[in-house]
Amino acid sequence: MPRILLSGNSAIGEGAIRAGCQCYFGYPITPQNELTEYMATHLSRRKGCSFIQAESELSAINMVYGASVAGVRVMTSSSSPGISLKQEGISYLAACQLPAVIVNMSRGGPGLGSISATQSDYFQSTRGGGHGDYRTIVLAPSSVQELADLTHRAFDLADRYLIPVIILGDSMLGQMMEPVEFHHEVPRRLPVRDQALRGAHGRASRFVKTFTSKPTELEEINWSLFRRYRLIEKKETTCESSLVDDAELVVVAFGIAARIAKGAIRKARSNGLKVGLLRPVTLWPFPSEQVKKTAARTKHFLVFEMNMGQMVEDVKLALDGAGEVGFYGRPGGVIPTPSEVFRVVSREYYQRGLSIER
Amino acid sequence: MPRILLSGNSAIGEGAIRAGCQCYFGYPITPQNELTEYMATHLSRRKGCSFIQAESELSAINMVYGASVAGVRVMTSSSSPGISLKQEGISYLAACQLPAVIVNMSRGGPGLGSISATQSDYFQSTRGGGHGDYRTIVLAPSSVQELADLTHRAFDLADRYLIPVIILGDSMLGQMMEPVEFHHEVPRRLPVRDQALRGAHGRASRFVKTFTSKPTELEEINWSLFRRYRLIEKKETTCESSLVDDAELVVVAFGIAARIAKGAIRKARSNGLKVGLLRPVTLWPFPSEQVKKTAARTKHFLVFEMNMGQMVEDVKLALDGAGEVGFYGRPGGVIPTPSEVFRVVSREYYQRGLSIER
Amino acid sequence: MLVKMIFAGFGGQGVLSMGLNLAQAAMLEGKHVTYLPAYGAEMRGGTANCTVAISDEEIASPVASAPEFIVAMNQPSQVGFQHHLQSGGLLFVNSSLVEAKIVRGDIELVEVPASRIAEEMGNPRCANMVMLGAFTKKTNLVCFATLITGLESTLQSKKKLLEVNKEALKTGYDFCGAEP
Amino acid sequence: MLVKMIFAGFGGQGVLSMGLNLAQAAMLEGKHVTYLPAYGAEMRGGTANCTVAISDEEIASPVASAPEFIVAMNQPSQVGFQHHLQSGGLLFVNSSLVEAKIVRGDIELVEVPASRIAEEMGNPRCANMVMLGAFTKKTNLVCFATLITGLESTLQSKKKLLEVNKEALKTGYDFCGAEP
Amino acid sequence: MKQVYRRPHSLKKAPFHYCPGCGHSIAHRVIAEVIDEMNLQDKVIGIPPPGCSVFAYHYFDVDMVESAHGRGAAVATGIKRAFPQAIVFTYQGDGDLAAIGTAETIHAANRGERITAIFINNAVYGMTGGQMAPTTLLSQKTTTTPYGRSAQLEGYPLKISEMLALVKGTVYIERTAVSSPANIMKTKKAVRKAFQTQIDDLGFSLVEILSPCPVNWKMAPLEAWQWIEKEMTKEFPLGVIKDVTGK
Amino acid sequence: MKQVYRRPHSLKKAPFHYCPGCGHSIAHRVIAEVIDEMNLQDKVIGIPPPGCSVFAYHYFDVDMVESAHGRGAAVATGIKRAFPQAIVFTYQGDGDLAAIGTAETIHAANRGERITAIFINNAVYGMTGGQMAPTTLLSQKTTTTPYGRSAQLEGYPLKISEMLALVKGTVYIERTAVSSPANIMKTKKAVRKAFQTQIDDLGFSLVEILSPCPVNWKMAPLEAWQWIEKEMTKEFPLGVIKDVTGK
Amino acid sequence: MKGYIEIEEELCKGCLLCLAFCPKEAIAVSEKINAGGYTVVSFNGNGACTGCAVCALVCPEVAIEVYRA
Amino acid sequence: MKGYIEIEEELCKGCLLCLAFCPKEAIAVSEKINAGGYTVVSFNGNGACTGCAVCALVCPEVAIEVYRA
Ligand SMILES: Cc1ncc(C[n+]2csc(CCOP(=O)(O)OP(=O)(O)O)c2C)c(N)n1
Ligand SMILES: Cc1ncc(C[n+]2csc(CCOP(=O)(O)OP(=O)(O)O)c2C)c(N)n1
Ligand code: SF4
Ligand code: SF4
Ligand code: SF4
Ligand code: SF4
Ligand code: SF4
Ligand code: SF4
Ligand SMILES: [Mg+2]
Ligand SMILES: [Mg+2]
Repeated sequence: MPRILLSGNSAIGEGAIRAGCQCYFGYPITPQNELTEYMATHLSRRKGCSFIQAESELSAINMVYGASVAGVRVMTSSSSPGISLKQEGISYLAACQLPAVIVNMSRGGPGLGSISATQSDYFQSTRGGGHGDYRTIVLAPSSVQELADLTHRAFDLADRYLIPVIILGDSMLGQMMEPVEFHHEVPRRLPVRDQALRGAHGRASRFVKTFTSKPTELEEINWSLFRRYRLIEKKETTCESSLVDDAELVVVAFGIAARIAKGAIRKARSNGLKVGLLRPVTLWPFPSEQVKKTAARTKHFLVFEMNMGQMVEDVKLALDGAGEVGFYGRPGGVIPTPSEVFRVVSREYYQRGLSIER
Repeated sequence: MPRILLSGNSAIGEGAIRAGCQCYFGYPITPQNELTEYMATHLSRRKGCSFIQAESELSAINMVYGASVAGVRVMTSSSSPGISLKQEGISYLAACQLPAVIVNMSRGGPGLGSISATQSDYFQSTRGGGHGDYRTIVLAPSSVQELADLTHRAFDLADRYLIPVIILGDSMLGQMMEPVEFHHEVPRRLPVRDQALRGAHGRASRFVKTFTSKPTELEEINWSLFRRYRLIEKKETTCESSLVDDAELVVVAFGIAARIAKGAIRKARSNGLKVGLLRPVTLWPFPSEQVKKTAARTKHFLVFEMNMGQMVEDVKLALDGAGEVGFYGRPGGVIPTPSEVFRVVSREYYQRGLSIER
Repeated sequence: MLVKMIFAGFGGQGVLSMGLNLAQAAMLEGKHVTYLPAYGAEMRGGTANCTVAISDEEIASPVASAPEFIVAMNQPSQVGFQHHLQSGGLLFVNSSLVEAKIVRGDIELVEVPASRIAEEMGNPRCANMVMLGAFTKKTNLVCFATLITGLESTLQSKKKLLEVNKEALKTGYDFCGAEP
Repeated sequence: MLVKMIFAGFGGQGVLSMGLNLAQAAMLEGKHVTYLPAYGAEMRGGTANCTVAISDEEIASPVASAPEFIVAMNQPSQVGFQHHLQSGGLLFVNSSLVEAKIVRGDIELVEVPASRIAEEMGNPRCANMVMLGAFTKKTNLVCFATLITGLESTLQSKKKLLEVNKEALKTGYDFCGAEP
Repeated sequence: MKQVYRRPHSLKKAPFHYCPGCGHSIAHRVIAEVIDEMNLQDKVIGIPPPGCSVFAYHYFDVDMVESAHGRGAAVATGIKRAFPQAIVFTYQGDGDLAAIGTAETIHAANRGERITAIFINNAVYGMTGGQMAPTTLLSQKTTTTPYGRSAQLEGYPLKISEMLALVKGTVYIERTAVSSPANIMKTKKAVRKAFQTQIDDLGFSLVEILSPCPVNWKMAPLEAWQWIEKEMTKEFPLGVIKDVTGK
Repeated sequence: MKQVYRRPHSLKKAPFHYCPGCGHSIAHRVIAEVIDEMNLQDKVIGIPPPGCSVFAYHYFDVDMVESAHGRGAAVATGIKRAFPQAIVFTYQGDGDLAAIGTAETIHAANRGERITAIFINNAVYGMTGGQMAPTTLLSQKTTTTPYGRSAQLEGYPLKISEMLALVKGTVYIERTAVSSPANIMKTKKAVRKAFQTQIDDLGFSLVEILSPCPVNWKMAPLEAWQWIEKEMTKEFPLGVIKDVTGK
Repeated sequence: MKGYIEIEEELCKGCLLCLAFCPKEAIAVSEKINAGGYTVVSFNGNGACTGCAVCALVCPEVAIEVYRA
Repeated sequence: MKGYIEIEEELCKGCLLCLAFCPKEAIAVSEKINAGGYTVVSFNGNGACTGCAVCALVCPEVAIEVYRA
């Protein structure tokens, strides 16, 4: 397949269809409307597939729940306020161990906020904005190509671990166009998950539920979820690192912020500052090991986020005192430039008295 | 006023009315129905007051938003799944700097879960289950008397800092009855907040909103919120400590778990184990200073929660490597006994080789 | 001293009000007390129970995993709760409905034909108060007078019911007293 | 080398497709490229703009705070964006609609009467392509031939439109070439 | 002698947890009988949201899935769209369908989703202890209307079935009751017809069943049946509300 | 010469951000005129949820509060219950009121909340770029119904005003249009009557205004007016839908 | 005897609906309390039963099986 | 001259509704493009205007003030 110029939102749509996504249920909200529209155009009339513009995000996430129960690959998407409305539903999906892909092209908050790009939904995504002890896998792409690739991976992960997977993008990633290549063809036969409910035909009837009047039963559900979570942590944690080997200062950033940080680091390097980058690709499971391992080389970390400081907690938890963690953040949808981040990086670099390469 | 035997749910109701709560909007959900019913009985026909059983939790939180805009003291209550549905609304309240009291008598999750007591909504409460960078004050009572007292404090805090305040209880606190005393009379004149919208009569018209097309405007909102949050952290952080001065092992627990821990510690002390308790009363702001200060005396901490481990992150963040933090948790609504916790405490105590008083 | 007890029976037998009345009396006597109703699957009917804890100091957990006393107003409760009882604990059974089957040697049985006594008094719905009277006599956790004071404040407006209940309490109290 | 540029104008002037066509050509030439449309207050009408970045290596941010080139198809864009331009940058203005008012000495002005040329061609809606042609000639960021190839693939099914656009591109390209 | 009545196959042999005289039990049995008679046991997927009937999966011997409160119609939509061969029904209380689930119900109906809603109208929130439902009658006392439902403050009994009849995607809507042998038989006929509507791919079908909640109404079971016939049917008249299956 | 038309006081002197020919602008002006004429500027609290009119507080010179999407009726309820002296109106789009806000709207109406809903039916989601609304006509193309709205898949245009008329708490409901001088005048009369209903403490009032969205309909403004008169009014007939103010 | 019924006592909750609707008064309250604490009903087998199955139709607990000649 | 109107050009968005509905053809498209990029309309002042205010009634932008003798 040749490279085509595609917006992030469309790339997710195309990626999903090629991953065998059979149902999409969504509700309009900027800045992810192009994704919904992509599905309306390309999925709604496809055989065996279904597209619904639901009457609300709540309804959409519960349609997702239904389709997942019936065993098909299903996706929904929204942006920050709409994702808040889905929290109950996500908690149910997690509890019932139902795979689903949930896209959050996040925007400025809190409240109605703004439609510009922020990373302010990190806590909500990684700590479970819904009630109860549960986790969702959270993938944080930083380019349109990666959006396409991670969308495919999201469906695979969801099915493998029976877990909802969140793709955490932002309005800039959704809007911007970049060349993208797809590595999969649309599957001929759409996958149907085992354990799907499709009528008891030829087997005993069964049911999917969480409610119980026995706390010990629910406790066992919780434990079994966490055993799976441990497995995911072990197998699926993903982190990109660049120029870390000789770095004296390591910037930790995800998503679009990581791109900007890369630009800043390029500048820093050309100025002789030994700066590297850790970019968590999975926000949950968080690459704590990698962060910790890096601390064996240098104690100096700078977390850069487009929010008031959220992932920085995970970095600190990973380091557990083994590093000195600085933070730079801009919330509300302000997009810092690589030069701005470079200034922060070099200021930190000098203040910490790190060595400069001539 | 004489002491009366009251359930936790009723104590909140009575406490709220005595704090001048003028509007209550709620939706039934076990285990907090007695609170809604208390308000139906005691608020619905009170002059100048209003009680509505809303058609959903979503509607209820948005009625709260309306009443708060109009300047009165207002409360809603629910339990875990219902609180998930309120997340968008809470984010709006936080964004618009509107005071409100939100009670979560939490239950087992995720999903529909169980109706027994857990503490699994810690993350949701303290990290903002809704979208965007915001915080809510979170109060964690551990007795019926404290529920009554903290309900009053919740309204005061909400008004003082223009912030939603969450009272995080659980189904046991809600159901159980204990003797309780009220220290305030129902106010004669109900308070009306400045800046309320009540029609422009005699002043310029004004509006309450968050939406903006200028990221810098939203960034300034975020910064100003966080300036206020810093103030709250400084002024309102509350933590109960007991037997910490000579403790070699410090248990950190909140709410109902802290009570159980106290029983365990009593037993431990009588066995010569020097164990103390830190009980955060405000979960946000978290008493990081107190925890850190304690680490000057002993490095040994054990966090006990009725969940899979949530507050333990705040303890670790507070210590930043300065302590060794163990964790014991039981999720799903299982209520550990003081003896069970004592066994865990003493096991940790021995394993860490701490000294025993003879 | 911390003492815990469970009152259990069918939905309609008034086991919750037994616990509540006792808890209130304990409060009036200045004790620390917690009362915890059991919450079933959000459904009426079936069985009901509540736990009361009375102590001179702060009460850690209102739950009783090994209570000192259990009152079983019906058969399933006797079966279901018996093994929770602490060694040396007392098991009160409503012997009119419960065929006492003690499967442990380390507990003591107190049989009170509460339903029959209540019926004989012409107030079959008062079996709970009969049992509470007997329980109070036997356990001596609160004074009988305080129990009556508590009842009087709760049932202030319902004079008739108050009298009936008082009488039932007294009868139960005396029943146990009459025993050797 | 990383080069960034902003195309700005009124909603209906086709500034987004200018950027898009350029980005596509850059992609076809194997360059790294990002295209970022500006998102107003979720509302149509008014002004529009987009940012294109072209580079030989990975592009950090698709945002241009100090672009090398700005194309202003209308007056407000010229006023609004001019001060963002990098020192030594080029400001293209649609001189049929824009009264060029340069307030900085460190930038260069390129005036293209795109709207007039398009009208003269009988296709007033093609002013954007005229401008893009001129822009391509002047900046030499992509080959003219690639631009045409890109256009051909995008407008495959709309032969008529394709021809019109090609012609406009060419006219704009030649217009700039004709200058000394 | 031959057996003329026995437990339907589609009903597991588990004792109901419902209160004595509860209408849910009868509605369950009726549905199970229809499933048996229409030979649908292998095709049906049932959806009981929270409500007294949250444990319905312990009773029905068909595939079932718990839904979040009020979202039955959305979950049913998801299932049916993903697997149109299934016969999908929701089993929802009046709090569930007519309060928190209002939007989901109306819009699934408006889309003409090929699903069947069994709507148990017992004029209260049973599971949570007898609070007001949208269908609570005026002056009726509940735990949240301790002084009786007042039109001024709490509004009016909501006739959601009549509202749904206005929506074009609905094909068959009937209101029946579990309040007499005759009405139980009519209920069964209605449920049968509703499933048939779905099998025939015609659109959305709904059977509203007035159902006793003796415990929260504080009535004996028989008295509760009489209250339905005397009081509830005044506000909620029985009969076919909409039937365009013939069209 | 005397001035016979000038900008109403209740409308700030700010240029609208709406597209050329948008019906929101006219609806704003009409409401402002009514507020002026009824002397309500000091008493009114307006609630514009997200939608093209989210910035309505920049235009109306009265107290206003943004609400979350769909929750206008709930927010209005909260305000009115807290401060009954206020005259409270919501200003909601068809996506807002008839999709995500269905439940809030119906239940506020059913409680007979003393509030007024101004309901702008433009058959699309304007703000988010022209997606299908519940009121989108059959066959109408939108960005989420690129092949035209199909009854089979997307259901039918939803007549929520007619549904609301069934609810007892509603007192006055009228459908008007911004599509001709005469209809604009009728709209003004309707808005006036709706506010009067609230002042008289009678219950819930709603004015549905068919309103052009030339940009998303891809029509010239005048053409959009004609489309309302020819096409939209076929599905959504103009006139009083319910009026029991006289009772 | 035209018909008879079998009542599964452990399922019965003593709601008395069968008793109220039996046209032949063939069902009566018994002395027995089952494990659930409910006073159950019993078939009095006086030969009046016609096997009409009305009792089964109204029984919420599916506690009745009906047989007819 | 029975009436006249004043059009605030910077508010006008050139929607042409006034022009379409003026019974006296007293409004015309002008040459002018305002700051918003809209081709505005103008009052032609030919004395035909009656001050009927229909133009103001239909103008979405509240751009028109009307005067009558
Ligand atoms: C989001 C959420 N809110 C509230 C509840 C609590 N809840 C469970 S069932 C129910 C309503 C029960 O009433 P109804 O739907 O009428 O069913 P019934 O029990 O009367 O049959 C409620 C409010 C819940 N489980 N989830
Ligand atoms: C929870 C949530 N979901 C979605 C949105 C995005 N959104 C903003 S306005 C709108 C609908 C606009 O349509 P309508 O209500 O018809 O108003 P119009 O713009 O057509 O006047 C949507 C979906 C949002 N702001 N919040
Ligand atoms: S509470 Fe009412 S609806 Fe629920 S099981 Fe009991 S009788 Fe039935
Ligand atoms: S998009 Fe439509 S509704 Fe929104 S401002 Fe433009 S014309 Fe008006
Ligand atoms: S079958 Fe008919 S006659 Fe026989 S017991 Fe039942 S109801 Fe009575
Ligand atoms: S109807 Fe059924 S449950 Fe009720 S009394 Fe008769 S046998 Fe028992
Ligand atoms: S006032 Fe009447 S006649 Fe004069 S310009 Fe306006 S519409 Fe035309
Ligand atoms: S109606 Fe108003 S905006 Fe439209 S053309 Fe006339 S003056 Fe301009
Ligand atoms: Mg109900
Ligand atoms: Mg609209």
